[in-house]
Amino acid sequence: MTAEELNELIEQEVEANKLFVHSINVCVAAGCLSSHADQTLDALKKEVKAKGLDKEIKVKGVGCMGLCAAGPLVEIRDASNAAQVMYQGVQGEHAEQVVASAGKQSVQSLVCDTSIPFFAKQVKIVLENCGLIDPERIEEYIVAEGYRALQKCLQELAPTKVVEEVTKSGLRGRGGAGFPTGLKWATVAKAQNKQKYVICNADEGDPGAFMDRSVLESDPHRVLEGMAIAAYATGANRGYIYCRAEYPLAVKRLKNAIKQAERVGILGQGIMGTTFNFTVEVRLGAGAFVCGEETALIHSIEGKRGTPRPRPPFPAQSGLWGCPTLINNVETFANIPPILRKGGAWFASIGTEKSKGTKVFALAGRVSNTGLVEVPMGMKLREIVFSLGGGIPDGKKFKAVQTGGPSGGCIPEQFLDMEVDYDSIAKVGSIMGSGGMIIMDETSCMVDVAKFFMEFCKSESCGKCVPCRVGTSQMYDILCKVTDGTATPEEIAMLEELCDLLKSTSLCGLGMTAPNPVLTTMKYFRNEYDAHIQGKKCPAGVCKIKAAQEVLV
Amino acid sequence: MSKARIATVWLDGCSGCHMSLLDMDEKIITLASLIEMVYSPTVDMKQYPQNVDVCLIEGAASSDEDIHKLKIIRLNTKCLVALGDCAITGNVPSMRNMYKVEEILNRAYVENAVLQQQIPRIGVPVLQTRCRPIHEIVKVDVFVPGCPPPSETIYNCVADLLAGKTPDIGATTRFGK
Amino acid sequence: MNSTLASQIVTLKIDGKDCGARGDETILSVARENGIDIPTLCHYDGLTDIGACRICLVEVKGSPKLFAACSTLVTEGMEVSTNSPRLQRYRKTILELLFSERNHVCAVCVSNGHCELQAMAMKLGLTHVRLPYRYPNLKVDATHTRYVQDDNRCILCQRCVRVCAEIEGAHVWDIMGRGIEARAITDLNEPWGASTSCTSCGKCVHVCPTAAIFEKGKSAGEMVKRSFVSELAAKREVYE
Amino acid sequence: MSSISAMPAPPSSDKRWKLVDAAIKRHGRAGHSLIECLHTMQECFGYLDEQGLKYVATALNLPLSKVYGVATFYHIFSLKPQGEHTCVVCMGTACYIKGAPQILAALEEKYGVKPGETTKDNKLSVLTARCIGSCGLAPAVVFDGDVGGKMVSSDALKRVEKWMNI
Repeated sequence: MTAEELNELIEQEVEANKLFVHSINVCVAAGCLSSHADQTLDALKKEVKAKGLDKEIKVKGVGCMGLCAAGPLVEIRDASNAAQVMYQGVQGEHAEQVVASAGKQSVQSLVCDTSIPFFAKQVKIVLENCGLIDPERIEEYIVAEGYRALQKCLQELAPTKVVEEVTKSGLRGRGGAGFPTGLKWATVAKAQNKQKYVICNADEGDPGAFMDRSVLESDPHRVLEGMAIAAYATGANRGYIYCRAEYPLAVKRLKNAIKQAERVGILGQGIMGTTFNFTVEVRLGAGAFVCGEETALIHSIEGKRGTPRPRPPFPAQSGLWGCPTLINNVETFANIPPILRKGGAWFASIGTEKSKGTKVFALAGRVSNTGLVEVPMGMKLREIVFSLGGGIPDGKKFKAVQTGGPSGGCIPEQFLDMEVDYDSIAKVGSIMGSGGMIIMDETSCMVDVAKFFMEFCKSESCGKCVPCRVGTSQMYDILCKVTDGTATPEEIAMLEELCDLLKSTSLCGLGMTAPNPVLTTMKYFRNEYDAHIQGKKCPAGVCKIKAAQEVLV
Repeated sequence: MSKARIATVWLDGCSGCHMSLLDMDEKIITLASLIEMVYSPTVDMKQYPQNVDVCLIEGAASSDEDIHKLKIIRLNTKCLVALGDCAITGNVPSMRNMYKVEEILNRAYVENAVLQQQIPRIGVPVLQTRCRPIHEIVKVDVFVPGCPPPSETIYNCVADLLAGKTPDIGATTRFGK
Repeated sequence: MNSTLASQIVTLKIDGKDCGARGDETILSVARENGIDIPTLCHYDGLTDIGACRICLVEVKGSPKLFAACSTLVTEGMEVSTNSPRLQRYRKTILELLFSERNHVCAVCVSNGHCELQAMAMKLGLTHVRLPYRYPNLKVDATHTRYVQDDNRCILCQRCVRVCAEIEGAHVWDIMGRGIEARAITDLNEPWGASTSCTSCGKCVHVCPTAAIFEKGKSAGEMVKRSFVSELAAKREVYE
Repeated sequence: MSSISAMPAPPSSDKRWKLVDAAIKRHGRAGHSLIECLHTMQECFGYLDEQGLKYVATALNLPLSKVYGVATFYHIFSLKPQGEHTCVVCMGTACYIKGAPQILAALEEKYGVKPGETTKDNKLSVLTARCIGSCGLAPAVVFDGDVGGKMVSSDALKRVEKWMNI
């Protein structure tokens, strides 16, 4: 597809949309689908048809609107794409009322107030198209300025300039560790090798994280565009998206998006009339958390057991089939098109000194508004939890926020006024991770939470290196004894020793970070450990303490 | 100087460590002049005495009686030595730990028995679900691995302890020796 | 390996000693050439290194991370420390983890006295294991006419997997499952004796550091391993 | 250097092998497509049996042990058949702290099956998932592919009960 053809396509799409007076957008991302949004969508389509309004009202499925807890979400927009109203909990039976309200009085009983902080305080870059465009139609993405950044790169910017722009933006990897993206790109770009690869890590494995899922389901082309730009910048011509098989909808939409992009010549050979070639293939994960680790992921794409290998050499030097390989996660790639469109300096103006841009967080657990939010880096944790999240339901008391999944830690109340960015989260012993935030209240036992994550790590350990394989198992056993009320102070000392061992000696990040949930809970909630060990009591009432006579010896 | 009060104890093991202890030839005479054997399978003493200086323990902790004994020993002993692999690792006795106690008793006393196929229950200590190294029950001060540890190692260990030194076991023995 | 690296000469310090090396050498090989001993378990001369056992970890000045000496290439100006108290402590604890993982009963083992795990315990001064033993119930496969596989003694070093895949070329062995449930298997986890791919060459037997794989008919202490595999690997060549 | 052997014959005349066969050929019988091919086989048959693994190994020219190693490494693959219906309880963090363990306990109490087990009549398999990404609707349970959000034990039991009475 040439630039002219691209513009033509946009005009056609705009022309076609002009006919509609209103559009009714139904969220068909996984969250709302679980609340049967597909039935809502069908009912609305039927209703519009039955009322003979199908020339005036366009009913379409769109991506995630964020507030999953209130799904299915439906939004009515006018011809200028301005929002009239958002409805929550819309079922098939509401179709008639909803359709009738287009351009008229809204249905008060269904209104979802979008002036609440959950919506009002968000700054959307990654999610800018989510809830607005139909993820299954490339045309809508293109109209929403899609593939414009790629076009700009191919026509105006040399690959080195693209890397420079990304470096200038200060973007850091959104997968967890926060490695500077520009630096990674530069390393791959510099590597001397004919064959290079770009991999999108869509193996969102942290339990409690669903940002990447939402992006893939709501705006898959954005990820493809980010990858294509990366390929152009680094000199790669093949890409893989390694996606969790647990996300069938994301896989379906990705495959569909790739097909569409190939059809219009945005992927494939001679992209946009240039000599740039880039093809993308989806590879399915198969239920292994460790495959989020770069070298394990590469092994998995190669069809092997997903075990990591020692680094260096890093994938940027020697990755997939020994070739230089760029691996970024979904959200990182999703940030690329706007950065190239609006410039690195624009992106760098958002966020904090060392963490630029926005971050998408998945709010879950004991918080009123569960769902996805995108906020500028540096927003106070308290604001995220209590303002956007709406605080703790049922009058319960806040206890901790768990970030970073099994590699992260539990952040207690005293740090609520911390600004959320990579470095400040790391300072309190957790990690940013991919952006999952599980809020816990007084009904959660922190030792039990530590045990939960250790069980996770034990079962997800690949088994290759000794510290992680046996260490996680031994640590889990000790934590079981703590929650049983049978652990001794010596065993706690051993637990601490093993934490240090795993952190220092494990082969990969999984083992190195596995102690984090234990370390942070021991640091901030030592009283709960002591209560189990000395007091033989679980303060939250979660753990079943063994009676004295059951205890061996 | 008064003689050091020494005890030896035989838990779940084959008595090989005790054999090795007795196997030190003429050195046993030297040792005898330094110590008073206050409790041992080789001494007719029913109760574990108080104020024991050094106790050498052979064998793993397998039964409720073993555990009971260990606790009394610990209370009344200054320096507790785990003697041999059974005491330290569980060794051969611990090979039963992969199975349930009932399965093992059944195998030994019923399936493989020719006469009187029944599991003894009266007057015998009850087996724990697992046979364990003694340091999982009580604090151990010195570990002397080996199956059995060489006599010389045992002698040197005891001699060092009597001289108030920390025994250096390292180079003279190992697991399984 | 990489030909450009091989042509580079680098100088580095290992435990204070100045060493010269080719750029494609590992810390381990350079250390050994210079008479500095770094303990290893999963490493085997002639097989690809995987950095799995973590016994050979060393400190490199300027990095908070530890590096597996077997799989880290030397670089110019590197200052390596191989035996700090911290490393000694870690190595010992890793060894404890290994002993606690499965059922290592040295006294009745065919490799008693010739076992690398046992020797390592002695070398590192490990007199007892502070962690509780796990006592898993594991299988012994004696279906092969000449050899026996005993999971109780396996430390998952993957030497058997590597020697079979890389030197013999049969790839009879691999690892199944993961984490603490990982096991070495032959073919589709079938009895070794029924294996259609095994050539009965015995290389796996002789690279096994313990007696997880051993020759039939040997009793306690009788299994002595031969060290021909490294030589085989070194002498491999393309004929003509 | 390596020569590719002839494509082996499928283990049986079962038509589903054609789909597996197609997946193998689509990837040019490349060894790196192993995981993709195993996915196809599991979609077709519900699990991976020994014969099928042998077939895939031969077709892709891979060692048997490697195929078995891969098939058992990834937890999505199952080497034994599942029950007629599957109930997957999400055990992600959000679901865990919002009551997923109680749902599992209720299922176990009522049907006597622990996670990973199938009822004796082969009607129900209870499984757990690491996180299905429906954290906003925690706790989530997947009934034969259909995600149910904000579940409590009684809801889950009701849904399962419907299957059991057929």
